[in-house]
Amino acid sequence: MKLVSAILRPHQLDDVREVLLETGVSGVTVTEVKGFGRQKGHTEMYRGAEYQVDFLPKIKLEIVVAASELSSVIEAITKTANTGKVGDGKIFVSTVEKVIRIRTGETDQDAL
Amino acid sequence: MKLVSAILRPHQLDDVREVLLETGVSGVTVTEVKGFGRQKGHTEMYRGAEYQVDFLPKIKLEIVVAASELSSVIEAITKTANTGKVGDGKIFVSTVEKVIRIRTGETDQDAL
Amino acid sequence: MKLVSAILRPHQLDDVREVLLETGVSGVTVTEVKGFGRQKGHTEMYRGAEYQVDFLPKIKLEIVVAASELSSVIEAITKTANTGKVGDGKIFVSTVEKVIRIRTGETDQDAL
Amino acid sequence: MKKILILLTLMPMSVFAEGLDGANTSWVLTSTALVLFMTLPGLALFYGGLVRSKNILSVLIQCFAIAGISSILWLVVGYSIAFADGNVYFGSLSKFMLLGVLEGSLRGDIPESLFMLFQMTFAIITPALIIGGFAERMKFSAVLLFSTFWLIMVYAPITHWVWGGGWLQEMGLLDFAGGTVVHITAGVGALVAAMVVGPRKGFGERPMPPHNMTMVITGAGMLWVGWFGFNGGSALAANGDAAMAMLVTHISAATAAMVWMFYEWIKFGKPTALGAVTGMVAGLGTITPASGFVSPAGALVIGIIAGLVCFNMVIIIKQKLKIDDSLDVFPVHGVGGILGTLMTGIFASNELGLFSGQGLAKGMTVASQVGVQFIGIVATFVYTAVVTYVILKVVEMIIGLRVSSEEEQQGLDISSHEEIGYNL
Amino acid sequence: MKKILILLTLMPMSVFAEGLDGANTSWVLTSTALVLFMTLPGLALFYGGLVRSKNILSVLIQCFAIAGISSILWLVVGYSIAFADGNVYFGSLSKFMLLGVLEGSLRGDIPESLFMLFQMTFAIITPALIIGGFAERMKFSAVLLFSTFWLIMVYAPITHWVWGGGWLQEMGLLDFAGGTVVHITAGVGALVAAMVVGPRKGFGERPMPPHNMTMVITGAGMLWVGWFGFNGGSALAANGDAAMAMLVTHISAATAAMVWMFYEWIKFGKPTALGAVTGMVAGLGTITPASGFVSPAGALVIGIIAGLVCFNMVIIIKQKLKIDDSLDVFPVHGVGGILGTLMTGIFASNELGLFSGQGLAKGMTVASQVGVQFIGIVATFVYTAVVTYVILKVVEMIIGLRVSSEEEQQGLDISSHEEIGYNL
Amino acid sequence: MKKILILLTLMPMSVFAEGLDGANTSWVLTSTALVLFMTLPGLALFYGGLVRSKNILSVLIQCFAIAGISSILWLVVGYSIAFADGNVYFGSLSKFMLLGVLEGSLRGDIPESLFMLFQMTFAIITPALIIGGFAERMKFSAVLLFSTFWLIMVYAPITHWVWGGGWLQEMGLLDFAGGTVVHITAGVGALVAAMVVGPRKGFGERPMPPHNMTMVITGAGMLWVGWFGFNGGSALAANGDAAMAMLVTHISAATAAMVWMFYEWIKFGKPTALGAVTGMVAGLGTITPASGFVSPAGALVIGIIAGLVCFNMVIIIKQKLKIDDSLDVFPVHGVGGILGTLMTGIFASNELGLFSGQGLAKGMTVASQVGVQFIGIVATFVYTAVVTYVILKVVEMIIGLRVSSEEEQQGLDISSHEEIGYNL
Ligand SMILES: Nc1ncnc2c1ncn2[C@@H]1O[C@H](COP(=O)(O)OP(=O)(O)O)[C@@H](O)[C@H]1O
Ligand SMILES: Nc1ncnc2c1ncn2[C@@H]1O[C@H](COP(=O)(O)OP(=O)(O)O)[C@@H](O)[C@H]1O
Ligand SMILES: Nc1ncnc2c1ncn2[C@@H]1O[C@H](COP(=O)(O)OP(=O)(O)O)[C@@H](O)[C@H]1O
Repeated sequence: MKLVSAILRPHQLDDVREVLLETGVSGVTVTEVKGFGRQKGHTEMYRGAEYQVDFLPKIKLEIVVAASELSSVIEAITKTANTGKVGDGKIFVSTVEKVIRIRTGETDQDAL
Repeated sequence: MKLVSAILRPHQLDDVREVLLETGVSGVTVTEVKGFGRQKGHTEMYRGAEYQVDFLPKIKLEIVVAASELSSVIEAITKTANTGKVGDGKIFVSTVEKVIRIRTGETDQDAL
Repeated sequence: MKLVSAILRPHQLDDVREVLLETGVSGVTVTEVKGFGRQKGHTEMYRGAEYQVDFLPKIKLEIVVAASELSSVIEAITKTANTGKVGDGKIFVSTVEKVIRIRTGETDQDAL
Repeated sequence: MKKILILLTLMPMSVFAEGLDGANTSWVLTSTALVLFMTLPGLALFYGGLVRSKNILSVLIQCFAIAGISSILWLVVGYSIAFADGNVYFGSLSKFMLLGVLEGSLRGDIPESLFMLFQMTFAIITPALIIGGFAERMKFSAVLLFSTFWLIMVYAPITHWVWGGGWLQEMGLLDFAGGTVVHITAGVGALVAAMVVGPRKGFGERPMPPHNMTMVITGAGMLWVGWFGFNGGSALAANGDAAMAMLVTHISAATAAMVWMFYEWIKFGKPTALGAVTGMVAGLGTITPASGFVSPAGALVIGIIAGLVCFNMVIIIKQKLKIDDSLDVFPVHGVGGILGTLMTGIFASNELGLFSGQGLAKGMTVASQVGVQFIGIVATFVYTAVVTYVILKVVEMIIGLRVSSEEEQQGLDISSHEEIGYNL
Repeated sequence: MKKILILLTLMPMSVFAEGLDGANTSWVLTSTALVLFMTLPGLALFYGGLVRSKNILSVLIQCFAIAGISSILWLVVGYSIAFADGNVYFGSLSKFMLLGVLEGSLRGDIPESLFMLFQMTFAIITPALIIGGFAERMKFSAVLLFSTFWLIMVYAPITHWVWGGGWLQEMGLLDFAGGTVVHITAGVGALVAAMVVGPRKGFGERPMPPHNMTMVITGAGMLWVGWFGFNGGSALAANGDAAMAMLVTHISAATAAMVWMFYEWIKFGKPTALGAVTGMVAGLGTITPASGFVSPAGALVIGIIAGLVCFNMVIIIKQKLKIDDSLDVFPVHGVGGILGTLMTGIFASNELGLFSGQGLAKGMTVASQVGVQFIGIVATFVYTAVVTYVILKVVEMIIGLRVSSEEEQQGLDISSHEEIGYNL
Repeated sequence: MKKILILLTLMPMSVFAEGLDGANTSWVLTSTALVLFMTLPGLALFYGGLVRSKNILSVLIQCFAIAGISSILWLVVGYSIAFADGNVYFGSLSKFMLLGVLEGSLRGDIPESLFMLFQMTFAIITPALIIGGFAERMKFSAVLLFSTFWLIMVYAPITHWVWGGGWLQEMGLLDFAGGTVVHITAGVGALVAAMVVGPRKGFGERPMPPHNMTMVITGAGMLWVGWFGFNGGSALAANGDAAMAMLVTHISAATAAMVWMFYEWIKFGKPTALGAVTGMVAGLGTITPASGFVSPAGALVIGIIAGLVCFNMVIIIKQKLKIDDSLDVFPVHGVGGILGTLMTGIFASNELGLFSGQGLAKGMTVASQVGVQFIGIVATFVYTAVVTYVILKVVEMIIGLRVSSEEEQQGLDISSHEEIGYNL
């Protein structure tokens, strides 16, 4: 099984979630993160003291899927979250060796 | 070494932490996340505008352990966090290649 | 490619970010986490009810880099974040199989 | 009898001190502080909590900036337009910069500087109420320009009509503390602004829940308290008139809050805090024109009607008509003001038994009074709508009304003010 | 001398205006706003900050809903039960719906409508205080039903006993602003409710720290300020009596806050903000019955004792007796009210040198006065405890008291109100 | 004419009631509540929002503890030093513990207990203002000890000089509500403290943005409202003097807020909410000494100058001189107080046409008045600076001034108070 970690713009959460649902994904875990990359941040100013904020609010989606579904999930995300502007984010894929559903003790594919 | 990522109900943090301590785990990193899965969310209503909130508050525990301790850690979590109701969460296991303790520079098993 | 996950003290974020930039890292994702380990927590007291808070505020940096840059990144973090006191944190390294830049569809090295 | 009592109350002071009544002055000084408190921080918090986190400071700075600008305008020309002698449509510029108003000048038995300041706090809150209509998307410069024109061209003249010796006052319109002057003008202004500026990006598609309900409720509590100064202070005296105005204000607020909450409970299954406080504001807005004229029993009825009608209007405007009057200014304030102004014509009558009020305007019957009230409503509504529309179009031509789509996405706090609300 | 001064102060108005005193009216109008401010948003924030994030709105809506319902009840029957003529235990229904109370009606030298409204703000805060006892677990419907019964069956009658011409007043009980009427009744009500409803899930096992200490402290500041109206306004006049009441109120609050803070510092090693403000509330509650009767030096002693005793009572109730009076209503308000009522019997005496007060009730010695105070305390305590218990049992039978265990786990905001506090 | 009016106003009461004026008493009672409200929760929130999240409670507890301690000190000796008869530099201890001040005692035509309490609220806010200078790093015990000494050795004597019959008052210094007494002393105290205590760890290297701007703005709104009591109440009467003082206060606040906001907009490209409210506070501080003496048009000019000058001073002190006066107390309050005291000497003159005020001190010309104002400023500045410095050095010797570097890193909330602000 694969873990798909996608760093996205916060306001795209709802759209991406919907597309993922359609793709057959049954679960997603979301974390609020701050990202730093090519996209430039903004300045803030407090009583004349101006400073640069480089970290931008992003969300991280973590989705564990069967290897067979990997490409469709990646495609779904890529398509939906692409605005063509710097800062759209990345997808990282890695291997998950084992999955357990706590409630039932089911493992791996059954646990997804 | 293995990374155990467990998505759990927030209020079970304290109980699980205690059990893990007993199992010999020396460190845990916790993230507040929002989860979407089989467990249904709730509705909110503001001035007559009702809407569905699908993401539920969850916590993610990350624990890096020696491969040999993997099964006891999984067992400890599964036992403690199991309420039998939908939404108890999942455990994901993957491989960690290297661990470094920043303070001492120790690596791998010694760094845990 | 490798995923470097570093658990650090929150106030070291800015310093570490700068050093990473110098090392040539082009992006970082940061999560606020709470950590439990050897470093002891603090007590809080509300109307005479004292209790122990074991989880300390930490930050998690996630950096995906080419395998070739792994050691320089690790070194950069270790050097900067080391205060010699318990609680400096850990670095965990694992393998990332695939990286995709959502904006362009570029993959792997090109996507970093 | 009442008349005589009042006369007698005023007597000793007028005999000894050429008219200044210390007690009345004391109460109006206090009321002025209370009405300022309604806007800052009251309304600012009430509104601020309702928007999304990324726009919170834009609401707060708009409230402050409107307070600042309206105060200066009021000093320079506003008060003069509203309250200096003139014709029945417009005051004059004879009190430009408060010329001739000295420390010793009186208006009735309180200092004129105080009367002017008390009225200034009304001139602050009225345009501030409007920002609820276009929140989260309007350019800051446009907000300021719009508010400037609006204060001078809408608020000040209508104040003159109703309280400054104008044609509606002459006709016998009963508006104790601003059902027409404040609430209808603000509600209609917000409605027109919402329509001209257009809905927020994603309106109707995506939920936009309040970012901080505790802030909303804190602001609501402050509004309730401050409203004692708004309505009670409008008696311009510390007497039974003020006391009764405060009592009926309180009763209407409490009743409308409970009606809204129970209505919601029945209709949607759950009573909400936001519902209770929204009902409260509706009850307060609705009783405002009536507050010096009706009895507690009348206030109870007014509160019930305020809760029922405004509740439904919120849903009609936003969900049926799909107008993004973002913080529901029209259905709560505008509709409340209309209802209250109408019902004043009924419950002011002293021939309703338990529901009797303090009496209609001189020579009026309930029918004729309601007629006058109706004219007042229509005139205020139409004039406000037309002039607000024209002002918005002019401002649009000069500097544009909306921020860009990216700025709206990013949030006004960062894009327009380079600040963020929270670093918790 | 003092008597004559007061008489003289009242004279000019009574000569000219058949009794209405504008200055006193002005101050009581203001005080009314201040006391409402204590509950909304003061107490709401003070309590709201202390609960967990998932229950914040439940506390806020309970405060608002109690304000709404109590106001209506007070208008319909409460005021009449408390203040209309009747026997020594109960008023009558002769002022049902404020019948016969017109704009010109006076009570003393202020409008009766104002007196009634001022008292209404007391009738709001007292049941609102009780919610601290059962916070985070009680059904909303049960809260409303309980508060309704409680206001009519506990609060209104006891008010009659102490201030409405009842038996305790006749006996000479000194309770200036509500040590018995407000604080003992609320404290005992909360204690009984906490015991009947039972502890929160996890109480004693898991920490339940305040979710927003800044909110707690904001509310505390508002309580301090509002209390000037509570105690100062209870003079029903703008004179030395009001001024002295405010001064001693302030001294007691400041002293108890500091005593609590230093005590904590010595005993637990750190001074806390929560400790300081809790001490402040204890000091305010304790001085309340005494405020019109004691001197600043007396207030200093009262403040010290309030800080020391209430501090220990909090620990005894919660940690020793394991009663989940969640927000410590009994140890702070109940115990404060008891202490203050007792000490009034001492420090009101004008024979204590520097510590002398304004004098005991007519014909009393310290011993006899303390005796009367003691009877007042016991009567209030026992009556409140018994009737509160009965009401709770009745409510339990009708609709049940607690939410389900899952709802409690999920938090009342979502489960009972479908709202959440923060979307930061 | 004005004089006669005032005299006549006072007459009826003095004839009938041996001096107590109920109306004036009512207004000063109210003002007292308003000024306490400025500190708690006003200033506490204004300051608290500006610091980082980890130090929020340290600011709030410091405000509360200073309120507590100052109140007790004021009762015990402070009031006596400031207002009891003595020489021109120092009162006496004859009113130790308010000895001899009874419920019936008057000061002018209001109760002396009220005058003392009103002044107490000033004695609370002044040391509380100073904490902005050393926020986020000073030991709590040192804060308390410093504030104690400072109140007795700086605040009380200077109050005596200016308002208690001291040498500056005799010289004809015009300071209506505390430009020297409150704002210069607080500003200079904070500046010296910031320099002696040293900058926060990381000052100048790392940004330290406000952790909660909504809290800052809420506090600012409360300050504005409360300031009506501060300046309006300083008339000690409910008359045209109070009304005009409130009006000019409002105008200056509004103007300075807008000037600051537009200045920032022009200079840095964006108008900020923090800028607007900081300008507002500068405008309030600056008008304070002038408030009873100037006209609305004068207030407009004062507001403009306050905005322009204080804006630049903030940048000079922090960015040029690198002094970590953390919350900008000196550039806002200190500089505002200096400016206002000077300009009072000009705009009080009644020979400036539209800009005329109520008149200079007896026998003064603008030149001589400005001279006196200047002496007042210099004396206050130098005395405060020297004594503050000495006190800090003494406190440093006894218990040290700063927390350890680790404690500062961890935040004062946990390290000094074992509490945290938020558990959202
Ligand atoms: N090497 C990396 N490791 C981890 N996260 C990264 C990395 N590079 C970028 N990111 C994350 O992806 C986000 C978007 O990257 P950015 O370079 O701004 O734009 P783009 O994805 O369009 O190239 C960043 O804000 C950061 O959170
Ligand atoms: N495929 C998945 N990938 C990542 N996280 C998941 C996945 N499925 C579920 N989760 C996480 O686990 C939580 C619990 O899952 P859910 O389906 O609701 O219940 P259960 O674990 O009892 O089957 C979700 O809220 C989500 O955070
Ligand atoms: N086995 C582990 N798995 C995951 N996270 C860990 C583990 N051990 C420690 N951590 C994280 O590293 C942080 C620092 O660890 P700690 O033991 O306190 O100090 P040190 O790194 O100096 O040994 C912890 O707060 C926790 O977040």
